[in-house]
Amino acid sequence: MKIEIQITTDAIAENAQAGVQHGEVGAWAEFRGLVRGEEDGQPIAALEYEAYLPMAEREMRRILGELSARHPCLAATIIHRIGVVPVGEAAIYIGVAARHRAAALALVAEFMDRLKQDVPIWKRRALTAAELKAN
Amino acid sequence: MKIEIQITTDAIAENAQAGVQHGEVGAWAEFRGLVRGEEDGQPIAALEYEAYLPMAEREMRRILGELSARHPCLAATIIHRIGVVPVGEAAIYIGVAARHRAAALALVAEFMDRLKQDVPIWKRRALTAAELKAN
Amino acid sequence: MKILFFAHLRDATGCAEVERTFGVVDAAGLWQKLISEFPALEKSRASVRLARNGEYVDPGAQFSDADEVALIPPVSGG
Amino acid sequence: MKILFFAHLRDATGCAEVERTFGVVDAAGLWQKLISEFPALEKSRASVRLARNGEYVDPGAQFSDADEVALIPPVSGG
Repeated sequence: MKIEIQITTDAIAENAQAGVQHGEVGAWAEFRGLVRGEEDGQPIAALEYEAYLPMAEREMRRILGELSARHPCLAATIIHRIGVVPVGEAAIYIGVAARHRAAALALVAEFMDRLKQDVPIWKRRALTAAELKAN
Repeated sequence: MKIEIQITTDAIAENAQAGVQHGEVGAWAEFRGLVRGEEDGQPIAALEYEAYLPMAEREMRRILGELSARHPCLAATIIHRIGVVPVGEAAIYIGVAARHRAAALALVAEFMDRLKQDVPIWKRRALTAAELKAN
Repeated sequence: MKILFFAHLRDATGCAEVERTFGVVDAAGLWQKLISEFPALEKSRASVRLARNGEYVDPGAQFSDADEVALIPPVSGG
Repeated sequence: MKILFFAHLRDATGCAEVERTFGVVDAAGLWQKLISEFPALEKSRASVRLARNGEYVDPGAQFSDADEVALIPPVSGG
């Protein structure tokens, strides 16, 4: 499986391509986790994320390797945004290309579960509108 | 849940938006089923799809209503292409926006299973490169 | 009654749609009439589901001449 | 040994990274030294996982002064 991982402070592009190969790919599953407008019941304007960078990337690669043994896929692109992510924007993107849909959908769902257990990335703090403006 | 369904002979746009509402949506899951370059072991250039149109749309709406009771989501967009769909292009698109990822991912996966059981749409025939050119 | 054929059933019957006057029939009665007219439908019967006015029917359903009836072979969308 | 703190552990210790010479220690020994220097870490101990050179360690792991050790509180990415 072709793997591309980015951990970046840039906004995640609207339609990152998962290295899709013409004719071989029958299924293309994508997921974006977006920052919601409230955290613990309080309105927020942004979340700030922090990562242990080399380990976060290594863990993601390890998890993808493990999962792709059970769910054979052709390509996976992961983008995790760090730093300040405004409400409505994506903090995480995963795009998976596979021959068949079951593998692609399972890889996306299980990767997200594992990300939230094992990958050293943290929501560091919530920013109010005033804090976001001042940022 | 806001539902939008299209059954169309047009190519499916690269990034159809699932009626995402700023701030409320925490999860956005998308799936595309693409035409692969072989069918029953033979190389093909396209597939031709046929639908029983009003019933296909009604069935999709019924399935989405049933599934969203178990997996609460905010919006779903379905586009199924019919007529001739060349290899590498999408025959089906589903985009689901939800507060939480589990509901969005489950709705996408279960909708695709149900589509392939119940929605009156058929792969009518495979076209070779020469047939596609003549089409 | 308008009767619609899809996918390979169009090849079996040679048409996409026929209009027939059958009165009120149940599924068995409908199949009997259709197969007597289109014998090639016989081998698809076990795999075909019936829809009436755009919805799959329950086993006990009745069909009347005002209905649009569709023969739905196994679907293969997506 | 380079020791990295993340998320709220940075607030607890007041720093992101320290360099210490502990010799060879196991997890219990490491925690003892860290808690004696940063008592606020005590209450996080049960929820924190240890990583050595960018990988989670097994319970029996040893840490030496050449290692980069990270204290990983419960993660919350995505």
